[in-house]
Amino acid sequence: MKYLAFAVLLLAPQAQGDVIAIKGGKFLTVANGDLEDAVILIQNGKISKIGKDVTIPAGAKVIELPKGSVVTPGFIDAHSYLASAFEVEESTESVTPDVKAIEAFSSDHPDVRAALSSGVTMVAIAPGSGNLVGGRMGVLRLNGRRYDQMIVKDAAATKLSFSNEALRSDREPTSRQGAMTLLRRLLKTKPIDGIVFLHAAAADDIQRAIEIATSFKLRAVLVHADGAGEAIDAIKAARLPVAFGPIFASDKREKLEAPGKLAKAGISIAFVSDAPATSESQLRLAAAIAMKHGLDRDTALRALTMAPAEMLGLSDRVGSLEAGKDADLVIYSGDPLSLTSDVETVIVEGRISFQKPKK
Amino acid sequence: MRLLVIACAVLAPILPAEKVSSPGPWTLDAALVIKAKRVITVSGADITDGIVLIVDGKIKAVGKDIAIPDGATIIEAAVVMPGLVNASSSYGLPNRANEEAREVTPDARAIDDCDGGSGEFKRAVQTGVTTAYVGPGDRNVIGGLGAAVKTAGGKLPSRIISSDVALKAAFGPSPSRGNYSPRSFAPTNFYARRPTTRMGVTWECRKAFIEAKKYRDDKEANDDGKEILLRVLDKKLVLRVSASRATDIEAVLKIVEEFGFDIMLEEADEAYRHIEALARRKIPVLYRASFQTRTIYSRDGSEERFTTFADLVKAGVKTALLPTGDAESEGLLATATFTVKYGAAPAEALRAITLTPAELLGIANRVGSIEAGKDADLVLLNGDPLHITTRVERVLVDGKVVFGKPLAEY
Amino acid sequence: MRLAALAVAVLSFVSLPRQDPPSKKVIALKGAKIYTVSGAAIDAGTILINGRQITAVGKDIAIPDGATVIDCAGKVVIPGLVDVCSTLYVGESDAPGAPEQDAYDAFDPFNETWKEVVAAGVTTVYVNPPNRGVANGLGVIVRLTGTTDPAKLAARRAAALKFTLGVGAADSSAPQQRYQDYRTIKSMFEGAKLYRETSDKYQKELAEYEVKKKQWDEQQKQPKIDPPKTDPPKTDPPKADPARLTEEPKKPRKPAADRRNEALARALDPANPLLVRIEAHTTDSIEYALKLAEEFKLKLVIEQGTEASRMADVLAKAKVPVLVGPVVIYGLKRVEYLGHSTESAALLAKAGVEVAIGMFPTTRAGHGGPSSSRFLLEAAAIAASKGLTREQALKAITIDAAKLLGIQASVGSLEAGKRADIVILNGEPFDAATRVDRVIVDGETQYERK
Amino acid sequence: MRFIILVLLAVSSVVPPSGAKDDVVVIKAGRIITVSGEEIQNGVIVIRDGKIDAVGANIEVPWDAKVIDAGKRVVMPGFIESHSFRGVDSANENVPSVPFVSTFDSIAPALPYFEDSLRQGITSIFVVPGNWTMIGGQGCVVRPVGITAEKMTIIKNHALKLSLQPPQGVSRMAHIAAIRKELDEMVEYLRTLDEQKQVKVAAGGSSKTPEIELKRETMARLLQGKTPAFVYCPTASDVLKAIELSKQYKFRMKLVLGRDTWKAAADIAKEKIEVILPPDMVFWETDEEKHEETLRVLPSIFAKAGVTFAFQTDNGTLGSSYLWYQAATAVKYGLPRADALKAVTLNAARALDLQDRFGSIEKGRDANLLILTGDPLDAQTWVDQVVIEGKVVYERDKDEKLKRVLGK
Repeated sequence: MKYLAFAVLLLAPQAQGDVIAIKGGKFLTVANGDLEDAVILIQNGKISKIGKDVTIPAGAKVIELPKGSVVTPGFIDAHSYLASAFEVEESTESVTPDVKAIEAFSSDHPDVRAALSSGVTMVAIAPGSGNLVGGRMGVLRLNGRRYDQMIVKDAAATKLSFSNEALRSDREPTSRQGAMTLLRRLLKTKPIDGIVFLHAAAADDIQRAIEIATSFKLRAVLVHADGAGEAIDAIKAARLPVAFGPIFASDKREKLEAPGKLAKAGISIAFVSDAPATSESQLRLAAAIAMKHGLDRDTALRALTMAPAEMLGLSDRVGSLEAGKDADLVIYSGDPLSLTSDVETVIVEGRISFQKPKK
Repeated sequence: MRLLVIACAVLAPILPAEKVSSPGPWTLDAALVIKAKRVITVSGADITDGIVLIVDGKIKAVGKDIAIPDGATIIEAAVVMPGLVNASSSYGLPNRANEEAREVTPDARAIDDCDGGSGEFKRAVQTGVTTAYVGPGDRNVIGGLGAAVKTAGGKLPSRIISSDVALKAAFGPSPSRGNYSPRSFAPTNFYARRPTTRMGVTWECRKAFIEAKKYRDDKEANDDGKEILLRVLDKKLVLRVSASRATDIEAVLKIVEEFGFDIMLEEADEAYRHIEALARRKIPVLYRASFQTRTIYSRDGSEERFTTFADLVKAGVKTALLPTGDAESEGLLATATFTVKYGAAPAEALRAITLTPAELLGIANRVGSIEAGKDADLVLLNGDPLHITTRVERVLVDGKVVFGKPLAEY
Repeated sequence: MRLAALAVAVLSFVSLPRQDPPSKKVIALKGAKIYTVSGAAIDAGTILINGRQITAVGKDIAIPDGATVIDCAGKVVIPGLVDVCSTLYVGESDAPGAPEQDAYDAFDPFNETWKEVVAAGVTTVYVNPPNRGVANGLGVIVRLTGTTDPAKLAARRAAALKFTLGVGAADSSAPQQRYQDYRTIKSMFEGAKLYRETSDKYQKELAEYEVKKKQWDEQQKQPKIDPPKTDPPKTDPPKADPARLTEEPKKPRKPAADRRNEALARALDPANPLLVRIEAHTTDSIEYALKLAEEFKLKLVIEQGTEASRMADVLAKAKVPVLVGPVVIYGLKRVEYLGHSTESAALLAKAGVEVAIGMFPTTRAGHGGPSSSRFLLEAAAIAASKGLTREQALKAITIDAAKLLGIQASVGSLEAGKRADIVILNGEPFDAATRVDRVIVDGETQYERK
Repeated sequence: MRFIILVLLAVSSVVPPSGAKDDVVVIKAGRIITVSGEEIQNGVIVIRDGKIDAVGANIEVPWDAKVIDAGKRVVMPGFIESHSFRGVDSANENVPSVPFVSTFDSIAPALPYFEDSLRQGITSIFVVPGNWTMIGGQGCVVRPVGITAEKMTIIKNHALKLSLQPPQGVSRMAHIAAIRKELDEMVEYLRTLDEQKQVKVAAGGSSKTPEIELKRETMARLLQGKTPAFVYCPTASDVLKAIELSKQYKFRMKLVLGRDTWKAAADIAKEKIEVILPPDMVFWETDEEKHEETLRVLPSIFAKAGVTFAFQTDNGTLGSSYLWYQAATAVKYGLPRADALKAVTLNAARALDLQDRFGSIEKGRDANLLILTGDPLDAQTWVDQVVIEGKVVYERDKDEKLKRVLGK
């Protein structure tokens, strides 16, 4: 019963400055460990205070969580085509640097609601890997509001592709040697500033991506990196973070063991869904499968929260439960990395965007 | 019993030798000694009961009675010879290894298309090939630059011996095969590339070099491609041309006449028809035999003579042998064995798969023979390399055993 | 008679001698928390294995000396997992199917993928014939013992007869096609009914013939009892002895054996009906399946049943079990999976429908091959997160799965007399950090974590 | 135009068989490899009426014998190609089951394949239907000499070719089900035939089995054990399936193996079945997991398992188009020299159940002999002369095509 009351309260339009307090359960802050029986205060869409000895101000609306609940920062997907599949490749020519992928996003697509209800609060929409230079990636917050109010960054990074999907027989480049020559010529004349996402799956594609990243000093992130297991030392030397995935249940054991090896080598990894290839709700399954193959628990949790935030240059605003950060958080019925627990409530920008219907 | 785990030490750092006398852990600086009943140096005479001393991946000394430092690991074999050199391979390359956007792509580098971890390298090592030239295919008139790489020992970038070894050009039917003349429709799709005849191919090649000359006079914008063509015109880079029929070889000789640059002939099935011209102009040949007795006339009408290699060598043409195919029975050793069967001298055939290709790739200072100072790339066999019944027991690259498989594991 | 031969193959599995001859190999697992699944969980219990059988499970069991003892203190032991639909050893193909096709003929016993699957704790799987079309044929139950002898690998041949209702070859399955599929299956069974009648008729005639033949042979031996009369009889001809045969009985012609109808006829056998598994996704396909079961009194199980939870009550009343899966699907949903939800198992169980969970690693659901079966535990966990208790989820991939395959007498739970299929975990089955330490199949360790 | 020149050249290099049938020929040679027994140094072979009459070190040479003195050279039995579909222009029917056809009807004597085989020292070839027909039909054992197919033929219809290779778009199950259907129908046909016979016998008729329909005659001989089946198995699981079928339908068989069948070597050894290895019997196998390339050597694997095998050739690659090369490669990877030579002579004959006619130099065998310049496994060795049934049918110094190719 208590829950029902609480839900009505929050949905009512909030006056600016109202304080909400969440008590009980366990907080996985990611930034500084787990907190038991502590309190989070939310004001103006931000986390104002979090800690054990936080006093709840009078007039604050208090939320008492049932026993066993766990609160985590909202999950972030650093590379996805959520609700924009098949629209993200301008295939007339291979180099389209100014195309913006988020313009292909349709906010009323049913997948958006499903993603939010599975605890994913922020998604980076990327151009396809069918172009050598795909264009600009954008970051959206799944707050259930209008499209323009969802945009966090409309040009967060540039997407390059080193896979043979970018090679076509009816336009330049038709081969990898043509692609590399064209790319070197491009980067010599027009260097790319800001973050660059390099799509590279096979081990030798990774090798080539690293060569371009180091010779042109790009602030690069490797995407997919299925064959990373074989190129660990090269990735470590170039100190590139890896946006790993998507992970399918039928993948080879070598690929499933790659996250564990990358983590042991001190390389920062994030899990990406490449939706709709795998759905946003399967990010947790990817983390669970990676843990089954040698990935430690903390890195797995970080790979769904802080690591993608850092890759998108948003680690100051999201990715952990810390005072001053945006109030994007998810309440689970149990340990989020154990697949038997489920999402109970999702709070985005201090407002409840999803509440699991009680039967 | 579950599948016996095959302990094939393809990339094992060191495999304990059969008769290892000092079992000490083998560290990089300790010496490695190869003792063989017959040492085929290729650069000099064979040595019976010879010793090869290897330190830090280089051959320190080779001879009859070399002092063996203590703590050295000793490996014994019946025969040791230099690592084989495949002067024209497509290891790690996709089957369309050309940038087909344009007919002339001088600044394309095949090494960018090459997958260093590909199985083709691992197979080549097991047949004794330690160095290979990886170059563009023959779909473009001028395909681009090829590189000489080692076939084992770490990731591809660290295995490159020299990157811009030669500029590849292709005469004959392959650059024009599949192109459609734009007469019947506007050139909407890609395949309306210009050369649709052998004449067209020759013209494309001449046009490229003429435009390079014009570019030399007024260089407003930097053009990497034309810079490379200029290096060929100035004889600083060799042009490697693949041509098999007699008419194609003639077209190549005419181009050499006109521009006077250094060229090297590849494939050259009907080279026996122009032996005198090739000898006079000192044009080296990378000869690819096929030894098929069945059809005298091959599909494109060229006719093969099995004695071509022997005749070229007799006439003083510097000739290297290429493998006839990529099956296990078509490697360099099998090809050399058949070449001897059809008239070549054994020593010439062995040189044509080791030192000669190394010289033609311009890396003879590093590989190709067993001489002090060269890289320790060696092949250890259990008998005369020119016998089909002889097996490659071990292969060393830069002094490390990269392949070793005892008989019991086959 | 071919039919009999097939039947014998079936019985050979079930009527296994309860007690294998006591070989010297006795293994004892000591000190583990045991989820017997058939009964309550036992803390710090012991399991005794002799040869291929579990001989004892309980709190404080005396361990015979000479037994090899495996210390499982702090470990959790669960029964070997059972996947009610995998594609191990047969893979997938788009070739057209037929009722007489047998998954046993598609085996590649040298395929090594089973190693990854057994390493995840799956010890028994059911495999459908890999083909496409309405009638698919006879499935096989496989024990992951690692043998390469196909006869031993196939623990039970002709374990079920599979049909697919309402799944179009192209990505569309219009209502007419679902009706068309129903008509096709219906006509197949009608043909089989006729086949059974003729073969029953033949059996009856054969029996009669035997009797008459014996009588005829006796008659031949007796002397003629009424010599021919001299004068033509004026009275009507002598009254023939009704029992006496006038001419030799003819042996009835044996109907030509037809493998197709035999497979179908076994599903109509009232005494020991062959299990019929119908893959149906939409609610109307499921209704057609129920209609078929009702018309021909089939022993029916629904496969996948994507939208089965919308008619859970009808299924419960009809007592038709559902094999739920694939719980995990990838990529853009094909038309038959549009109604897919991970809540299906929970909703069906709540309505009282007998449920088991299978991996169904079909490419139509985005799976790349049979290796997906190694994540059966994860699939059950996801189903649990939507309303099943952890116990229900574990049962759905052990004893309940074995029951719906008809092999609950031998596998699916940790009880004395059952096959020694045991998985040793280093934590609670559904916890995130839990890893499989050892998997024992038929009393032999098939996987051990280094 | 070119084709005609080819034919002329092919024919002219073959020496027409000379002399009457019953003359006596003696071959003296420095080294005689008998294959079935010990090698003989400076031995003599006496040939009478095309058959080997005697072989040994000190045999008295009959006075009226025509002597061929091979001097220091080597004499051995002719090579035998135990499975080839290159003797016919197209080896596959598009109807799956055609047991009644035979390759005898499409042997093309003028094909360069026969001339090259002779040059290489092959004295008998078993020409079979292809691997893409379910029940391909009967094969034909030929000698690579002769103007017409009749003259070339040694045994007209021999064995029946089955293939477990499912055609395009047909699953393995459907393919096996189709084979079972054919065999079931044949068993049913024979059963009814048998019943009719019993009825006739019961009624006092003759006990001769009734006439078998021509179409079904070959299959009947198969199921009655009168002729073996040559079963092509692309994969190891096919081998197990072939063994199962041969036991169920009780027919004798020889296995023509694909590359992947090495995994079933133990099963083949247990059943003591003779096998014919694929032309690419030494091939690379990629291990996706460990990223390693392993050289799989079938002769070593099958020799260790105790299976008797024969080699096959193809014209795709350089080395494996020569039987001597296949034998040399097997020796390279550990097979003893004697066993390697058996695989191209005696074992090949045994695969054809003709080991009492071909494959070794022993009394009573056909006189099919090679005179070589050196050891058969040495690449530098040439085939100087080929003797078939006592007659010299090939001489290297009269081989125009070889001279042309060697630029002489």
